[in-house]
Order: sequence, then structure tokens, then C-alpha cells
Amino acid sequence: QDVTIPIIVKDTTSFYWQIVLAGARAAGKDLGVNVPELGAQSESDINGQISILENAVAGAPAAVVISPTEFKALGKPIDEAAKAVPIIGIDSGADSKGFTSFLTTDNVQGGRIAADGLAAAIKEATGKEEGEIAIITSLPGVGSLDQRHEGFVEVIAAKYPGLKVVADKYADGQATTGLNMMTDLITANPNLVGVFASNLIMAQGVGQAIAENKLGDKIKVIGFDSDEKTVGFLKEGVLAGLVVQDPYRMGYDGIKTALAASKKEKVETNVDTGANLVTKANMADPKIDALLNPKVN
Amino acid sequence: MTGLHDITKLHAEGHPVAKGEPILELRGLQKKYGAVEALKPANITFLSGEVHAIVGENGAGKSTLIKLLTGVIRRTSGEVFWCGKSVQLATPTEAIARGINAVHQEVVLCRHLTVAANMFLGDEIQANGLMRKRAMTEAAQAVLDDLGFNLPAGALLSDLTIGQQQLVATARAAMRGTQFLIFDEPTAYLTRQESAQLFRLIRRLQSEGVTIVYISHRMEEVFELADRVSVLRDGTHVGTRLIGETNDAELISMMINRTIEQIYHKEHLPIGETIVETRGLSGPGFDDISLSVRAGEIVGLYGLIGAGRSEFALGLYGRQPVSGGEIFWQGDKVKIANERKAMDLGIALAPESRRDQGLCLNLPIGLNINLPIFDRLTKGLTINRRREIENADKQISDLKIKTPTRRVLASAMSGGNQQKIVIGKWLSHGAKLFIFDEPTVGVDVGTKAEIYRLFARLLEQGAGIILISSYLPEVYELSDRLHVFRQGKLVASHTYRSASHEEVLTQAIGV
Amino acid sequence: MSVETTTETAPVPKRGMNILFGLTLLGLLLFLWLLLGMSTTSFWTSNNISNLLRQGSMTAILAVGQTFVIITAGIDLSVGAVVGFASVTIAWLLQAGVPLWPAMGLTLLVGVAIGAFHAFGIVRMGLPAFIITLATLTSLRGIGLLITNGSTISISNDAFTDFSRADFLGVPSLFWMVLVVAVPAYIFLHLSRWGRYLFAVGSNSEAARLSGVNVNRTIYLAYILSSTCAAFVGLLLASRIGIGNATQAEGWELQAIASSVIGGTSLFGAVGSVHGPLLGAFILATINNGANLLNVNSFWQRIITGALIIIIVYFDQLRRRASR
Amino acid sequence: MSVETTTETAPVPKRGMNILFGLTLLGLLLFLWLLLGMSTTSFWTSNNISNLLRQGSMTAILAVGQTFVIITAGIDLSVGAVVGFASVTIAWLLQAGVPLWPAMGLTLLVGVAIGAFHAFGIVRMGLPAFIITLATLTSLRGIGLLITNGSTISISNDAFTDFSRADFLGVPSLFWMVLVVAVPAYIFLHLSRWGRYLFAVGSNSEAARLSGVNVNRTIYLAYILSSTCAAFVGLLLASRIGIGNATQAEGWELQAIASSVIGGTSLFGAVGSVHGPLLGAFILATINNGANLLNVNSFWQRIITGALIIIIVYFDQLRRRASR
Ligand SMILES: Nc1ncnc2c1ncn2[C@@H]1O[C@H](COP(=O)(O)OP(=O)(O)OP(=O)(O)O)[C@@H](O)[C@H]1O
Ligand SMILES: Nc1ncnc2c1ncn2[C@@H]1O[C@H](COP(=O)(O)OP(=O)(O)OP(=O)(O)O)[C@@H](O)[C@H]1O
Ligand SMILES: [Mg+2]
Ligand SMILES: [Mg+2]
Repeated sequence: QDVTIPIIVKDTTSFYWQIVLAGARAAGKDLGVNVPELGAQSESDINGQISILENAVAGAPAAVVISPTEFKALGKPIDEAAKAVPIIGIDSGADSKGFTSFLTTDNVQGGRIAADGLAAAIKEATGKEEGEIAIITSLPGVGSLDQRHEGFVEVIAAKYPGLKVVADKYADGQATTGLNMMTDLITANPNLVGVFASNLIMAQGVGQAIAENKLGDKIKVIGFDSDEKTVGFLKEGVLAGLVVQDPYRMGYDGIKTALAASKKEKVETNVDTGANLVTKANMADPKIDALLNPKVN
Repeated sequence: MTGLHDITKLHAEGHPVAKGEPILELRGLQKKYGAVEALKPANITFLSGEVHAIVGENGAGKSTLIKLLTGVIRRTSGEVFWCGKSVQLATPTEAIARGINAVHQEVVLCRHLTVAANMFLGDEIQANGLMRKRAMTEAAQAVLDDLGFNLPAGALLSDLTIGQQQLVATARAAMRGTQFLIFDEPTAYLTRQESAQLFRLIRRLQSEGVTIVYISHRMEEVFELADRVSVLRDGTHVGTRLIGETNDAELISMMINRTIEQIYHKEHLPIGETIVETRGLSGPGFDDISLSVRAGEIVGLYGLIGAGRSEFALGLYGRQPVSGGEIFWQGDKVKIANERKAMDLGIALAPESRRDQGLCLNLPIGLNINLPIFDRLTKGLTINRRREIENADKQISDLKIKTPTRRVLASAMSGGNQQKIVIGKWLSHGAKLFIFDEPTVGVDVGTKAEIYRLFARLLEQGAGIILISSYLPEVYELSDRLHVFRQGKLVASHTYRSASHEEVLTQAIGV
Repeated sequence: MSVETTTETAPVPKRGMNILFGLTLLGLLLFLWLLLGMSTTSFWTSNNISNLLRQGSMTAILAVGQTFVIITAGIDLSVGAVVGFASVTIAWLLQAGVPLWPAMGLTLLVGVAIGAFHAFGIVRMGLPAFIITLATLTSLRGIGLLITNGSTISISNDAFTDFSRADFLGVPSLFWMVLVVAVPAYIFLHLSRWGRYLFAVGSNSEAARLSGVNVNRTIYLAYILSSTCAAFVGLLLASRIGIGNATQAEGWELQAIASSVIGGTSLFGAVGSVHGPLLGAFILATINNGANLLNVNSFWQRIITGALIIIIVYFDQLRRRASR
Repeated sequence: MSVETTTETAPVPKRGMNILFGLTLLGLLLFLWLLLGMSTTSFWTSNNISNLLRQGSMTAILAVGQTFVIITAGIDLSVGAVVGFASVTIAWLLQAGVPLWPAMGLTLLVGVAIGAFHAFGIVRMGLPAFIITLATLTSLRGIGLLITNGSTISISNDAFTDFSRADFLGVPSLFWMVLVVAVPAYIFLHLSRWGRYLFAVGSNSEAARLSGVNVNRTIYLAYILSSTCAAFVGLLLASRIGIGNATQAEGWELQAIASSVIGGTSLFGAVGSVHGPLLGAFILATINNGANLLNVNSFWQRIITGALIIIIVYFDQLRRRASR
């Protein structure tokens, strides 16, 4: 295994990125490539990711796969890095022309899907696309979360005038904070009919609040990404839906593309790996099931 | 411009007052701490060039007065006239600028800095905005040498013993207090030798025109040094006397409103069994010490500062590991590995530094007094509150600790009262062997007498006492046997009054 | 300018001064509650009060444990990490099929072990408390992430997860847990000799030692209590959010320390109580709860929290100075 | 021998003890570098050394500022938040069309103001340093988020953003900035009377006051320096990441304090240097850099970081004890 292709994710402590890494690992094994799994420890740690990128490039790899944590900030470092090695972007973009190839889910699109999903769920429960809704974002200042927020708000404003965002909250990345915020929202807004919890940890916390108060029928929650816990919530009807991306494929194809690029083969410049709305109704589909139960390890 | 120049400059700025004229006048000076009136409105005049002693019981308000004059605390009311002009003296800086400086009762220096840095603190020698450390060390060393204090200016203050720290504070004040210099019990931690040096220093300063205020509980010092003496009692100024027109007895009766017939209360009790015996005990700071203590006797340890007496006591008490020798407790060979072991055997130690070793200053008096015996006050899971309170109150009244309640923090006590707490801690412990290391530092005459009587009571109960003191009259008058330490070795032993003061002194110095 | 002012500390005997102090922080808390009751309709609903009690509970317990350590003039930065780690431990044990009670017991034991390790580092290795607990903070998160592989472990034991939602006598079980910790803690700190020893060690460890206090043992005690409280909170957290996740409770150490300090504990040691940190924790919880009810923008919420902390501690400071 | 002498306790002054200590931490750092040089091929490449220097730089500067505060027996928890806030400030000012130099000057002034506010809280309001800086930490993040509306502000000034990438004499400009801070800091702390006053205040503020040292002014100085260093780091960070974002530099306060403590600063005050925190910061940076080069799993990386902190400080402790 002489070929080394590091993969740099945004936050190694999140399950979503672990799936990406699992995909990359599998690709590494299949293709005989050495795949160091790197990443900052928080999506908001931009400086940390720049340092990691610098270190990775210093190791003279064949190529680097990276998921830039911030669009603008990673631009120049990637430009710089691209002078030395081919760079493959996954998940999110960066302000750089240095990418050899891009495999992304569009987070804005994910937000749009969530908005449609929420409206549909509310309509199913109340018969109309009307009522008060809330947004709970895990952390401020995180690019992908901002994009989801953007997509969500955009569609709500354009397509569902009956849905009013009465609370737009930012937590501190802790499930407990999400939980506390949600219980307080329930108290303060008795007419709440829907919530968008835009990442896994918030979906867990918000789901817990809904479960505690047994409000699954009244308040519809759309989460983002999935794990055992949230899938359980989905089954129980606590969560109305999850927007699920294909992180495994992103990781796998990222390494594959990078290897190809390092061999100067021609690669596709833009690949959309897609985002899907999972509900109780479609969760048994084999395709969806594969997304919900990625082969981690 | 150097620091020393600064000082001379300040000197020049002062308004010279002819010798014998009032330099500092207090008119109705008063200090209240909440409801406590530490100093009742006082009118005292200090004359230029005199040595003015202030005496009074513990808590009489002496230190409070000093703190008012040096800008450490602010007066509640009253006026102060400096060279005839009304002044605020609101901050230490102001006092320093007028040439007023003090050696406070508790050494207030920075432990983490060197001797030289402490001496020049706030008044560093500088060149081009940078400190001249070498110059300061040299200048400090010069001052120390000039005063005859054998101290290295480059040493860290925390490496010095309390006595040595006191000397540093003295040197520092002498360097700065160019007009008016106050000593608050400067000899408390000093031996005869250092005291003698200090007296020489005071006389020298006096001859240079500096006005000196001298606070002490030792009458002989007052009579040796002072021109006039003022007495405080319970915060009230009860009078000022010319030294030639008064005597011990009068001062004491002014101080405590009664007379003491005898300070050194010594009863010769029948000596009992040996309680503890050390054979060739060695450790850090002491070497090959063999001595014994029997029931009913006081064994005195005398020596100069740093002679190793405290280290020996700490070694015996298990605080510091001993490197050689044996300890026999009531005839049995024992190993005292830690303080708890010593306490369980029946040893009590009242350590020399009340601030560093003796007291939890920011905790209440009651807690401090009961600290060694909480295990005995415990019933089941919790402390027996009633007994806890009883014991604390008993010690407070027995020792006449001057406090309204046991809840007051130890830090709010006057120096002497703090010392009483340190002793009170051990009285209810009921030990067989009491080690008192400098027990009467800063304690007034009346209380001293009481403490000595207390020793007698302990002896009557069959205990033995090791009395470590740098105050020769005390060890000399009280000890049934007196051991002299020099440089960590036991160099001489005497029975009660079998040698003269001079002999003991000579042995301690080792001429 | 007159010189009538005396600002220095002049403690006149203060009967029940400590209790009074507690009361006045309580006064502040009640004042906040009154204010919120007037400005929102939902504050004084039983539902919201339950929420509030639940929200403050975990920090309160952490703060009590932390207070023991701070009284000895130490600090325990690891409590947040211990909470996260304990949640992983219990989830992992339950997943592995260990029955509930032994699993909880083991988790608490892990807390004991961590505390003992801290004390060992401080007492035997001579490390500053800040360093050793910072190191465990870092390492524990790593170990927890390793165990969960960066993800979460779901807890399927319903008896366990239902607990945090349950009420007893109309009061949330989580708040009962605060009492379960606080009452023995009060007895320990204020009525037993061990509590006195904590204060003595924090005030002057040399004096304590010479008075026969086993200083090392006292330090062990303090850190073990703190870590065990944290592990206990980890159990509660796991029960509440139904998952084990090593990155949870990030920053809770600062919350706990802040609660403790707001409650009158001095970071220089030897000053502290059990009721103070409890009030501190519920004051912080009230600020957050109130901001949520008033639908204050999340960013403003941070600003207000900071400002309120300053104001509360300042008033408390004033009152204490005045009562001297 | 004359009567004047009391020769017994004449402790020898420990000349250069402090320098020795610095040297030995340096030894540890070099040892780590040697080790990494042997176990990876890429460590000693100029590229990697540049990276390493860049990565340690910001923490190093923060740690120096923090050290001033810690020497006075205080603490500054806000530095991370100040970094984030400064990055927002400069980005905002540049966006508003303020020219580069005035914008940078204003940002530094913001740092000065924050530090002055801390000192005000401590000196005038009598608040514990922990509380006032924790409160600013919370509030500043909120204000920054409010300004950016929770998002980021891009910086389009290329001169500014290129700076952090530039080299001068083959050494990264960021590392030069460390020298720009450290050299005056050294002169200030070790050679000027102000530095000495910091130590005096931390050692015994009462003694310092009695000596005529203006204690309040000294405290103002310490906190202003710390916040200004943080604002300076905020500029560097903004230059490096090309955006202003209020949530950046989260947890850097702990990194800075840890660097300082690893570098021999005592949290009880009056012990510390300028070179110590620098070495501490670069030791931490080396651990991270090395772990990345060795492709250590990021979870293991945390575990190892924690363990190494313990080991390094322990050895340092041992050495210092031995050298007594
Ligand atoms: N900070 C304080 N707060 C409250 N009371 C105080 C404080 N400092 C001193 N006092 C009280 O003021 C009184 C006078 O104390 P002061 O220290 O002046 O006595 P002193 O004459 O120096 O006694 P000693 O000989 O024991 O040193 C005492 O009753 C003491 O308890
Ligand atoms: N840990 C130690 N290792 C070696 N020497 C020490 C140690 N501690 C103290 N010493 C030295 O032991 C000697 C004895 O000091 P000690 O304080 O016991 O004297 P002392 O007779 O009680 O005088 P003092 O009146 O100053 O208390 C001093 O020279 C001191 O510097
Ligand atoms: Mg006094
Ligand atoms: Mg002694």
C-alpha cells in the first residue's frame, strides 16, 4: 500500500462523518489505498481543519479528499494544496478552483426537501399546510447547517405561506440543550405544529422532548441524518421524517475518484450524491434501508 | 535615578521639624470595624527625634493605630497633623512619600520575590525604563550588611525563616522610613542577638533624626529604648509617660487595670516517668539530638534563629521524615511516620508560625480551635454541635481570646489573640507531651502569665512540655532543663537556673 | 474629601450569616421567577416549572460535587467529560446485556475511579488540579468516542429512560435526584467532620496537617465525590436523552463552576456551601428557560446570560459587603 | 566569630534556576521532535516545520497574554471569545470599507476595551476574575453572532489574507508574530518594573499595596494585555481563515491556560515566565502535528494528548523538585 490518500472530514466526532469515513475505509481496502482518516473535532473549527489539511499535504500523498468546513475560509488553503496534489471535494464546496472533482450533496437542497417534508407531514396531520413552526439549529456559524437553514426558509417562504416560523433557535451542539429548548418551545408556543431539527444531535434532543411530552401526533418534526436512535423515533412516530444523505457513497466514491485523479485519469467534475426524505412509509425500501443502515466498520 | 535617590529626594521634601517639636499629632483618631471600635478617639503626639513606645494588651489597638498611620486602613474619624499640617494618610503611597514607614507585626512581603526585590518593591532602580537588577541586589546587600543582618539579598524570601523575613522587613523600612519609622513587635521572632542588632539600628536612626515608634510586649525593651511610652487599653489611650517617670508595675497596671505580682509562674512539681526520649535523632536541619522529657517537667530549647529547634520538633511530630536515630515513647521504641501517629501517641504541637502553620486564617475561630479533635466530637455521622460549641467557647473564655463569638474569622483577630487560638487548639486535646514552639510570640504580659500558669496546669495533669523559645528570659525562667541548640546540634544542657544568661547565650552563639 | 469611609473587611459576628446569604440568593431567584411570571403567561404553569426543575437538576448536582473540590482550593475541569463518558458507559453496559442495577453501579464506580485518579495525580504526582483534570477531560472524551466509534449508543431499556420523565408527588424525578444528592451533601459538608476538613485543607493545608487532618485523604474524598456526582449526572443524562454519547455535556464544567461561584463559593478555597451552588444552577437554568419562553433570539440570549451573571454576582457582592 | 552573625540559614540564591527550567522544557520539546523525526519521514521537511510553527503560533500568543493574568493570580476565560469577536470586528470593518490599518488598530482597541472592562469588574465591582471573564465569554460570542447574524463575514482584502500564508526569511509570518509579541513581553515581564509588580500582586497584593505599588493599575495592565493579545490573535486568525466568525476559537482559552501551566505558570499566581508558555504551546502543537503525521486515529489523538500532558508536567515537576 504505497498510495496514500487522506480523507479530511469536518468533524470526526459525529456519526454522519463516521459513515463517510467508513465508506472511505472500504474503498481503501477495495482499491489497495492507504486512507488516513483525518478531521477536526468540531464543524466550527475552521482553523483546525486548515492545519490538518496543511499537515496532510506535508505528508506528500497521492491525492487528498476533503470536505471543506467553510466555503470561504478553505478556499485559499485548498488552492495552495492543489498546487501539490489533486484535491477531491466531498459534501460541501469551497471558494477554490483547485478541485479536481466534486461529490456533493447540496445542503441547500436538503433544507428544501426538509421543508417539503414538514409541510406534507403537517398536512397529513391537520389537513392543511398551516400553523406555527420552529427551527432548531445545533450550532451557529456552521456552513452546512446555515445552508440547510437557507434552503428550508426559502421554500417555506415561497411555497407555504400558511407556515409561520415563530422560533428560530440556535443551540450549543448539545442534545440536552436541544431537548431543553424544545420543551420550552412547547410551553411557550402551544400551537406549534412543526419543527425542523437540522442535524442528528438536535433531532435526538428534539425527538426526546416530543417523546417525553407524547406530542408526536401534534408536532411534526423533520430531522437531518440518521442513526439508530432517530430511526427508532421515526418508527415510533415521534419524528415525522429524516432527510438522509448518502455519506457512505460520498466517502467511497471520494477515494475512488481521488485514486483515479492521482493516476491522471479523467474524472467527472461534479457528482451529486443526493438527499432523500425518509418517512415511516418509505423506510422499508431497500435503497432507503441501505442509507439508514450503513455498513460502518 | 536610583531608588535610593528617590528616597533621599523624599527626605528633602519633608518639612523638617526641630528635634523635640511635634512631628505627628493625632486628634480624635478613631477606627471602627463595623460595630467593633478597635481604636477609640485618641490624642497622641509624637515628637521629632524621639523613640516613642506603645504598649497594651492583645487587641488593645496598637496595630490598628499603626495601620492608620501608614495608610493601610482608613480612619473612621479624627484628624492627623504631619509637621503641623492636616494630612489624609489614605494610601500607603502617601505615607511612604512623607517618609513614614512601618515594620508590621505580620511580615507583609512577597514570598515569591527575592530579598532585594522585596526591599525595592515599588521603588525599583531603573535605567532607560528597565530595572537594574544587579544594582538593586548590590544596593540591598549593602544595606543588609550595613545593618549587620547576615542575609543574602539574592535569596528568595520563601527560603528564609520568619525571623529572617522580619529582618528583611526591618531593613526595608529603615531604607525608606526616612522621617518616621514604626516597629510593631519587631523582636517577636528575634533572638537576643538580632534584637541587639535591631536596637543598635534604632539608636542609629534616632541619632540621624528619625522619629521611632516602638511597639512591644517586652517591658525591658521599652525601658531600654524608649524616651516616652503611651499605653492603650481596649482601644483607649490611657496615658503617656516619660520613661524616667514610670516603671514596670505602673505600665502594667495601666495596661490591664490590675497588677501582676509574678510573670514567670514556676512551680516545681515532682518529676515523673519519662514520656519521650530521643536518641541521636537526625533529620533535615538537626543532627544527633538526644534528649528526654519527663512527666511534670518543662524542657526548654534555646538557640539562635535557624538553630534547628523547630525542625527537631517537626521531626519528632512526624511532619518531616527523620533520617536517623530512635524515639522512645514511654519506654517503647516507636516510629512516628505522620502527624496523626504523633497525635494518637499523645503529642501536641503548637507550631511557630501561626500564619503558615497554625491557623486556617479565613475560617472561624471555633473551627480552628476544634480542628484537632473533630474525630472526638463526632457522634455517628455528624459532629456533636453542642460539644463543638462548648469546647470552642471554653477555650475562648479560658484564654481570654478577645472576640465576641467563635464565628469570627481568625484573620480578624489581633496578632496575640491569634497566637492564643493556636495554643487553645491543643488544650482540649489532652496530650501527654506538648511541644510549644514560640508560644508567646506577640502575647501581652498578662496573657503570658496566664499561659505560663496554664503550663503548670498541664504539668500537674502529668504532661510534659517541650518549650521552644527565642526569648531567653522565658525559657530560662520556666525550664526544668534547658538545652541549647546551635547549627542543628544540641551543644549544652542545663538544669533549672544552673547557668547564667550570658553562659547560655555564649553557647548558643558558639564563640 | 472626608475620610469617613471604611471599606475594609470588618467581620462583625454574623449569626447565621451563611444562611442569610443563601436566602438572599434565593431572593434573587424568586425575583427572577416573579418577573418571568409577570411577563409570560406560561412561566407559572406546572408543566413549565417541571421543565425548569428538570433543566437545572443536572448542573445543580455537578455544581455540588464541584463545590467540594473548589472548597479544597482545587478545580475539577473533567466533570463534563465524565458525564459524557458515564452516559457512554451505561449505554454500553446495557447494550452488552448487563442488568440495569449492576450497570448503574459500575458506572458510578467508574466515576469513583476517575476521581481517585485525579487525587492520585495531585497528591502523589504533584500535578496542579487544573492540569490533571484537563488531561482527563481530553482523554475521557477520546476513550468515549473510541468506544462508540464517534457515534451514539441507543439505550433500549425503557425502565431506565422512563425514569427521567417520571414524576413523584408531582415533582420531576430528576429534581428528586437533586435532593438525593444535596441532603447527604449538606450533612457531609456542614455537619460532619469531613466537611470541616475540606474547609481546613482549602484554607491552610499545612495547618490542617499539623492538626492531624489527613490532607491526602481529604483531597481524595473531594475529587472522588466530584467525579461520582458527575457519573451520576451521566446516568441521568443517559436516561433523559436515551443515548450514550461521549461528546455530550461539553462545557458543563464551566456551567458547574459558574453555578458554584454564583452560589458564593470562592475559587481560592475554604468558602462554600451546598445550597449556594444549587441556587446558582437554578438561576442559570431560569435565565435560559425565561429566554426561551420570551422567545429571545438565541444570540441575545447569550448576551443577556453574560450580563445577568455579572449583575447577580455583583449584587451578591454588594450585599455581602454591606452585611459586614 | 563576632556576635553579629547568624550564619546558619543563609540560603544560596538560585541563580538562573528559571532559565534552566525553560531549557529543560525545551529539552522535552526537542526530544519530541527527535522522536517524530525518527518515526516519520515527513516531520523534518521544511514544509512541515512551517506548518508546525504556524499551528502553534496563535496559542502561543494567547498563552503569553494569559500568563500575565495568571501571574497576578487571576484567570482570563474570555480569550477564545475575544479571538472570535476580533475576527468578526476586523471582517466587519473591512466590509464597511474601513482601510486595513485603521481597521486593525480599531480591532486591537476593542481588545483593550474588553480587558479594561474585565479589570473594572474585578477592581471596582469586586467580581471574581473567573466570573467576569466567563460572562464576557458568553456575551461576546452573542454579540459577534448578532453582528454576523450567526453566519460569517468574508474578508476580500487579499493583502490581509495573504499575510498569514507568507514567509519571511523562510519562516512563516505567523511565527514572526510570536516573536513580535514575545520579545516585548519578555522585556516587560522580566526586565521592567511593571513585570515585577505583576509578580508582587500575584504573590501578596497587600504587600504590594503597602509598598506603594498601584495594585489596581497593575490588574488593569494584566487584563488589557491579555485581551489585546487575544484581539491580535483574532487578527491573525481572520487572516488565516479569511472570514470573520464569532464561534471560532472555541475552547482556546483552555488551550492557552494549559500551555501556560505546562510552561510552568502557577495558577496560584506569582510564578511564570514568557518562554514557558511559548514552549507549552509548541509542545501541544507538536503533539497534534505528530499525531496527524503518524496517522493516529483522532480519538486516540485525544487520549494521547491527555496522557502526554500528564507525563510532561509530571516530569517537569520531578525535575523541579530534584533541582531544589
Ligand atoms: N480586619 C479586622 N476586622 C475586624 N476587627 C479587627 C480587624 N483587625 C483588627 N480587629 C480588631 O481590632 C482590635 C484591635 O486589634 P489590633 O490588631 O490593633 O490589636 P493589637 O493591640 O495590635 O494587639 P496584639 O498585641 O495582639 O497585636 C481587636 O479587637 C481586633 O479583633
Ligand atoms: N527541608 C529542609 N532541608 C534541609 N534543611 C532545612 C530544611 N528545612 C529547614 N532547614 C534548615 O534547618 C535549619 C534549622 O531551622 P529551624 O527553623 O528548625 O531553626 P529554629 O532553631 O527553630 O529557628 P527559628 O527560630 O528560626 O525557628 C535552618 O538552617 C533551615 O534552613
Ligand atoms: Mg498587633
Ligand atoms: Mg523555630
